[in-house]
Amino acid sequence: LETVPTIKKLRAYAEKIRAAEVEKCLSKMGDEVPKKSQKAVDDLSRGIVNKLLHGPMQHLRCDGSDSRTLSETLENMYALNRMFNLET
Amino acid sequence: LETVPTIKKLRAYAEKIRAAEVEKCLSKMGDEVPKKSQKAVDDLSRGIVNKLLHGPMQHLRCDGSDSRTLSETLENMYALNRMFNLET
Amino acid sequence: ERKQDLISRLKNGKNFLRNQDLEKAFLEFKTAFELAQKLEDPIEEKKAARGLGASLQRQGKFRDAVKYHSIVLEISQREGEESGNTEAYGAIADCYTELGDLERAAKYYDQYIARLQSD
Amino acid sequence: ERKQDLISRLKNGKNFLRNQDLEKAFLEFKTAFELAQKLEDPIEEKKAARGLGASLQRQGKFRDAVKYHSIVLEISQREGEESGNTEAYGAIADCYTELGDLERAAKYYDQYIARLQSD
Repeated sequence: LETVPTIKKLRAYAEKIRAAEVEKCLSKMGDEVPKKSQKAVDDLSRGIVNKLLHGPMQHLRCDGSDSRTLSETLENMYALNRMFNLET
Repeated sequence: LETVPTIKKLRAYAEKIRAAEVEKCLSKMGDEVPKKSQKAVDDLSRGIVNKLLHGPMQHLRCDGSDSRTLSETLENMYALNRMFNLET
Repeated sequence: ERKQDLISRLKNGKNFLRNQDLEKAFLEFKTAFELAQKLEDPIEEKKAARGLGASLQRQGKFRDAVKYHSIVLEISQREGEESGNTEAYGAIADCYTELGDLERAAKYYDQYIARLQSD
Repeated sequence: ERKQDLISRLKNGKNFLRNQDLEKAFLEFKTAFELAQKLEDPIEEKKAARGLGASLQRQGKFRDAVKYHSIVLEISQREGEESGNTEAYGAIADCYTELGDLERAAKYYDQYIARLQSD
């Protein structure tokens, strides 16, 4: 459970990047972007972020049933906090 | 220098996700996607991936001049190898 | 017509949200939510519910936010269509984390994580 | 006309690359590269050089791949326009990693990493 706040912060970190890049993209595409394209762009951005976060997020959860130990999970958390500067 | 292969593998991991999602997005957008929109989508995908990878990549490099120690850099590498399953 | 009104309410809501004008955002999404219900448009109904959840969450009203994010999950179940669920699970978990209920947050994050690889 | 031919060569090259048809990809990019030079179109010239580098790299011809990826950097310097540089630094570093020259790879990765946050 110690890793729960890190999950939240990592999600927020990625969402900020995603939202900013989507906005930039849509403004480059012009005024009249078809709804279908807007949805495709939104799906693209979520697809990349979610698939990239999947591994780290999974390794922040330690349900006791698998081989992932608590200490390894905590080490993952410390590394993610460092690498994404999540403590501040 | 031990971390160099991990940088390469992490780049390849992210590029695979990026390329697949871009292809999906462009096919959803239909046959006649303007070049400007294609470029915007490509920039979007690279923007998200690059900005998300920036932290981890930076923390895989240890140039001795900053406070990042070698052992911390190696711990980051082990965590990334685990979380993105980069050893296989 | 009403569908057009619905679309523009959602768009306004998003813009207010972006500009941190949270109460105005809430009102736009609320109107959009009611319109979507009348029009029986579950996809837009979910977008409105998500917007309502996000508006409340950013105001620190986490319990109320959970209610609206949960409506997204209910609509998905009712309609047999899962769009927006990954984000809803994540947002509910974020709210429980803020409320200090890490146990419940973890359960919702597990649902969120289980869906990260799907489309 | 020639600009149209250039565009379609680049597109064909990309498709061949995607289907792992690496020699055909190389030939398309080679033609595109020469066309771009004639047309004095540095943006497309860089795309062709990048494609040539990628085709060679996937064939395991890492030294030749480095040459073409480096051309991207040279064109950028000549034109004072940096598009494609981040990717070129990364790709050159990947090649040196494959060649076992980790020292040189690290230097190029540092250039790559320094550019990850820019647009």
